[in-house]
Amino acid sequence: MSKSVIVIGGGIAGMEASAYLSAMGFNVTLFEKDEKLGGHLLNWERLFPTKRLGSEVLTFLKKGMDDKIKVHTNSNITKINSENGKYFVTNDNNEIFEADALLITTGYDLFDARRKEEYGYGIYDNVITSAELETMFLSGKPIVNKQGKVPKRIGFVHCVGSRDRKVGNVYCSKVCCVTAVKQATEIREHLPECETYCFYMDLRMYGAKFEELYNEAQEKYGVTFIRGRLSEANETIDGSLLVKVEDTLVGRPLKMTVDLLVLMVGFEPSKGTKDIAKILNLSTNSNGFIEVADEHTLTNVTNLKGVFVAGTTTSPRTITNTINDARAAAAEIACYLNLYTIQSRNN
Amino acid sequence: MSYDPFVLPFSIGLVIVVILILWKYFRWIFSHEKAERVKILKLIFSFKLFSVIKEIFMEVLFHRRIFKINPVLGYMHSSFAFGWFLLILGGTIESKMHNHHAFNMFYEPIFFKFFSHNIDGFPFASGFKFLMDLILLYILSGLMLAMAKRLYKKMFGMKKTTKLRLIDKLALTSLWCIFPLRLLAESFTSAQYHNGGFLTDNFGNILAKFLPVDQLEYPAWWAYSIALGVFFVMLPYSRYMHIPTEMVLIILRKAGFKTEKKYTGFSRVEVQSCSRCGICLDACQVYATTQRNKMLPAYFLQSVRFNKKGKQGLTDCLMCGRCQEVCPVGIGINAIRRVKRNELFDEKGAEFEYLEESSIKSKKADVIYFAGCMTHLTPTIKRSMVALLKKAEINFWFMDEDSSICCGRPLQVLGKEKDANILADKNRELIANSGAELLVTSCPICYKIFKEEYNLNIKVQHHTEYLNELVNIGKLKPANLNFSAVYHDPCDLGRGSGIYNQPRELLGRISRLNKSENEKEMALCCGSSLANLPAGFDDKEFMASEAAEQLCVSNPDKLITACPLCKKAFAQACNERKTSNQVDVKDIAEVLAEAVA
Amino acid sequence: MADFGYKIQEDRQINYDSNDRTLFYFLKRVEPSISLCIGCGTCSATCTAGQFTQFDLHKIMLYVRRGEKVHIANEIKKCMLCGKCSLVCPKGINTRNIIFQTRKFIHSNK
Amino acid sequence: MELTGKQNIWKDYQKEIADDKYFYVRSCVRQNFFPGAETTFLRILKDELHKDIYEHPCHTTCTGIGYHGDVVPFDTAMTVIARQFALMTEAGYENLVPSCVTSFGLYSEVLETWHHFPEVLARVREHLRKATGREFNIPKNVAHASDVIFKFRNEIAQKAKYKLINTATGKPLKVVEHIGCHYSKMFPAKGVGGAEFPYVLIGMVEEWGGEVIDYPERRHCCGFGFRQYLVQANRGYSIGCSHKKFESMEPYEPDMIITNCPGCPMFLDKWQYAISEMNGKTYGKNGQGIPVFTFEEVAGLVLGYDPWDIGLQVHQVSCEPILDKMGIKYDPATKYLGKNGKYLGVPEKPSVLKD
Repeated sequence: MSKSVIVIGGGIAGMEASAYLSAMGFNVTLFEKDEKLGGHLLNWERLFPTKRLGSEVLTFLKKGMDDKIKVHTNSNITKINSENGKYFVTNDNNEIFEADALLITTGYDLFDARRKEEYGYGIYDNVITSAELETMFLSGKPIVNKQGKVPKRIGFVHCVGSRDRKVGNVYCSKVCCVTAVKQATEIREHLPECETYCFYMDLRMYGAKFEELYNEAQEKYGVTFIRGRLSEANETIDGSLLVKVEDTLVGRPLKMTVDLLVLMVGFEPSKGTKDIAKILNLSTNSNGFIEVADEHTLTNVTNLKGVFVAGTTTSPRTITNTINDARAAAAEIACYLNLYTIQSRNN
Repeated sequence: MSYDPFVLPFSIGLVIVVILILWKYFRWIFSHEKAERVKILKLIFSFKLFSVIKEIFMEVLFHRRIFKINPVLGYMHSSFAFGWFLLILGGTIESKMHNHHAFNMFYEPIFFKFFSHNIDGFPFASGFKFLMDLILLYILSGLMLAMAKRLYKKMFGMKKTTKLRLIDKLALTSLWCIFPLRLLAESFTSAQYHNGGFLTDNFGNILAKFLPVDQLEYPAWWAYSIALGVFFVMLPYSRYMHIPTEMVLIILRKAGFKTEKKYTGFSRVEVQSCSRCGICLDACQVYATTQRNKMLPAYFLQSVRFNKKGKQGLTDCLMCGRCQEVCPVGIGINAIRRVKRNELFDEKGAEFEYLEESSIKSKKADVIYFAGCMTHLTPTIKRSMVALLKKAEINFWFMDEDSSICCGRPLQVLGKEKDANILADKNRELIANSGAELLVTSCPICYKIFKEEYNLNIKVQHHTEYLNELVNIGKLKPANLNFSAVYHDPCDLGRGSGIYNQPRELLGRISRLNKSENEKEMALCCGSSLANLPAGFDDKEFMASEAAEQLCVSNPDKLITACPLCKKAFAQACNERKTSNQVDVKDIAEVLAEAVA
Repeated sequence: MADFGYKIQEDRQINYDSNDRTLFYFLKRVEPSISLCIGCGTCSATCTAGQFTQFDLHKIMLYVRRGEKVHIANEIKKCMLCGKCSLVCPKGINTRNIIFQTRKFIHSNK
Repeated sequence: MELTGKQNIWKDYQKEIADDKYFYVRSCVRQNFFPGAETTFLRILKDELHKDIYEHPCHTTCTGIGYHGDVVPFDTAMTVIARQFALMTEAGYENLVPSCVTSFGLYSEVLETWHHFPEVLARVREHLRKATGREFNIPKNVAHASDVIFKFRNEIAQKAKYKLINTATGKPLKVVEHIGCHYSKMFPAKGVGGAEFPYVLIGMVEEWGGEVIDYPERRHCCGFGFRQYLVQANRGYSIGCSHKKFESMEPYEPDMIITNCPGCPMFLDKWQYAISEMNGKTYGKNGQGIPVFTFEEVAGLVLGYDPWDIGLQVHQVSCEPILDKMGIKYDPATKYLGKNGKYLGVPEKPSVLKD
């Protein structure tokens, strides 16, 4: 009988790893807390830097999910026991599942922008998050502010919940910069009369074609980039927002009103990730994500034998990198279950 | 005296055109100082007059320069000019011989056949009949070509022809009508009175077979006269103004007139001498790259002529001088452009007070070396120069070693003469204080302004000249490195300053120098010229790639130039293309430094 | 009006809403590459005039973008138009044209 | 605006405020600026709320002005503060209530320092012992006077004779609340509602019937800033700050400003006069100013105290318009009579600002 793997978390990493593991002949059981598979990808209309539809990638992932994979949606894990190298996973229906290896793909949650009080999210009507803007795009409805008016000026605030000790997150979430650039250009496509401004600390355009997207945003779409972090946002009498920033390249403070303020919320380890870490006693790193055995060479291996990780469970990353990481994890697990000696290099 | 009312359109037209153009020339010439005007008289009463006449004959009538560019095009142009001239000349002689009278009405030679039905009674009468028809055929053949040119420009070696204004189109139409109408009129007459030659007589007889020639004759002569009259009236306002004006241009140019810092009467003569033949169109790299056309001389001179400011594409020109090189009329296009730039842009826009506090101090030396701003971005050039000067044991002062004051030419080429002068004054002071006898620069841009505008009382050389001299007198002894090379003439050094031989002589000693397609006078610009403003990064890169491509046809080891801007442009282009032409781009000073090392 | 020996101090803040950015819109039309500036400062580092006096092209371009007109007219005069900045700009911005057009704009809007 | 959002934040910043037995320390400057304010506070606590509140006759400045004015070193400040604590300990109290926001901030700063650096506390104890022979206990609870009023805002509302309502229209008065910078900007957790959306004054205003305005420059400093005002050369900056706030709140047409700091009401009040004299601009209706009050004064008005007893006659911007709006009865004839009935004299009329 072939060996079995339990994958916890049915987002991008979970789906792709399941597909690969199943294709390699393992018995795969996938748990997802929500009703549908796909995780955050379900909420994203278009993807950077290509602006292709997120649903296309989801379709691709779904095609990989063959019939042999046992999928349990609406299912939370409550207990995990380990005996003789086997893992026994209990879900909230009190069903117990047995596996030779576990893959944790519980991923990230978006930063709760309320914690950045001075930006007034949840208080001021027209402060929204990048995810909410994406929902607007996804809905296909016209882009309007809370008062129902078409915005004439939109500001994007980079690094909300990232690179900020005051909210406890010192790391870079890696995808927000390019998402802001993507969304700003999309706004210009939807509303050619609307001015768009990105308030950034550094622009981290590290991926393939990111810089090109940035150039296009500047030249073709006329997005204005202002280097400086928002100190505060205040509502004005007409419901627009007065933002204050130090224009650090000019070396002077600047204020302007925007009709809509979009907070580029960063990644935090998801509640699921934190729960599983507690249940399994997995080590977490200083950022709260699951710690990997080696940052360079064993990025899918945890401190527990037979427990593997993939995707944003270990650190923020793009969809592309998540898919790659999921495949790498599948290969890692295959090695482990087939008792390949490749890992002994690190022992 | 023969007279018929139909001669009136022609006669009135002729009188108007003569009065108008004489008035114009009078005004233009008298806008010059007396001292200058005297030069014209001096010319007329000197042997140089013969060369003037020869040039007028060769250029205005025969269009020698156009023949050189393309024989078919030359034939077309000369058939109109030379043919028409012969037609008038022949007609005059013919009519005078027929009348046995030295004086007759000026329209008689034009309408000779109408008035004189029996024209056999004088010597060579039949010969004249033949000759006059032959000349008409000559012109008509040119006309056919002109029509064909509008359709098949490639045949004439032209990629583009000029677009015409409305008045030019009308004038062109009337011009094109003149000779076919003459043919018809004479043929109709000859069909009845047999006073035509081989062409008109036979053509008339054929027409007579199916046309009522007796009724058509008179209207045809009217039409011929009207076509001439209309053409004459339009001539001063159309591009055909170039026909008489080019003669004036040749005279004035021979007399020593030149467009310098002001837009003078002579400049007007130059501008109106442009026939908009369109030969300049294909020479322009900016046009080829961007398809913008306002700055093309044919259009630029037109907009200057009609004073259309802001539509002249003034800043959109490299001032590379290639158009000037091919212009069959020899108009000083760059000078006119500069004058126009000055008119528009020479407000005092800069403030260089801060230079008063600059710490640059003159140093006593025999030779000043001025690298130039751009050379600081190609440090191997300046390093090579320093090494060579040291090797030749020259007592020199590196004037802009630490910080340089711009020579002022980048401002000047954009018409900012006043601003440029401030910088020039400062540099002139530094140069004078050093007591040197020679100023050597690595940058052709600086070279040109030092030499032509600074009025220095010391010698100015570009390093190509100076290094060649140092080698010639044995102060530098380069080895032959035996690589194959191609030399690119920088605009300001070649066309701008006429330095073609020194670099070639120098390179001949250290390499095998290949020829390239457009050399010397017709060398392509690298695209980086500071004279052009709107050309963006991509445009410049394209021009550099095109030029590099052409230079490297012979697949040389090295592409050598003598200008930091050209070097940078080509280095970038050759690197970017990543073609098989992985040519090494060097400045002449760099290869010489290698050769003496 | 009363003199208390001091005045209400002007705000140092750039007031983006009330600033006049016509110069920027003009430049964007005649030289669109101005949008590409990332403020890297290479232009200022190589600047010929910058060796003698404080002259910061990338800062001027920022002032233009923000509509801070006060200093632009004085600052832009310092440039010698030598064009070194165009050569070094990593984004291929036609800096020289920007300066030329800025001067032209200021001159014609005096 | 989502009020629930603010309430969520306020939930995160609940602070403990002692119930009774307060050791009250005065502000240096308020007794001159708005002499009725502290008196009114004591009157409310003693007469209305029947609390035990004690002020020691020997207590001094906390040195906050000197400290923020860069003339008193931190060690000196800590030692003086230690002496205040010693007086409190000697008097048998544990709950400190400073009248001044800067004092409150400095007490918080000192206590936080001692918490993180016990060796500093030991050193300060040593200094105090050597200088005065006194010993002290660290207070169990430190609450600013506005915290105390905030805590009992419901009780005050129950006893209220007037509400912050325009009696002519029946609509709530539009109130600008201004929090002293040292209240919670340094230690957000020490202020009711935190630093970004402080609740301490909003709670009072809403409880007493008014409506709070959130205008863009709400968080901005009034401009006092110690050095900024104390050095004449910097006063342009000081008034510039207030000016910015007035310009920002103007479109909302506020009826009044309520503050919890000694300097803020002083400057928001007096600068309105200075601005009107400098550039002719006023921010209230009909050339009047926007009346500025301390929270004690507002509490006193709500409780029906005589406006002249709580010292409103010393305000630059006339308080009468707001009294009229709230329907408060007052006797104009007694406005400039002092406590003993002695005539105080009428101040000179400003040239621009209307009564």
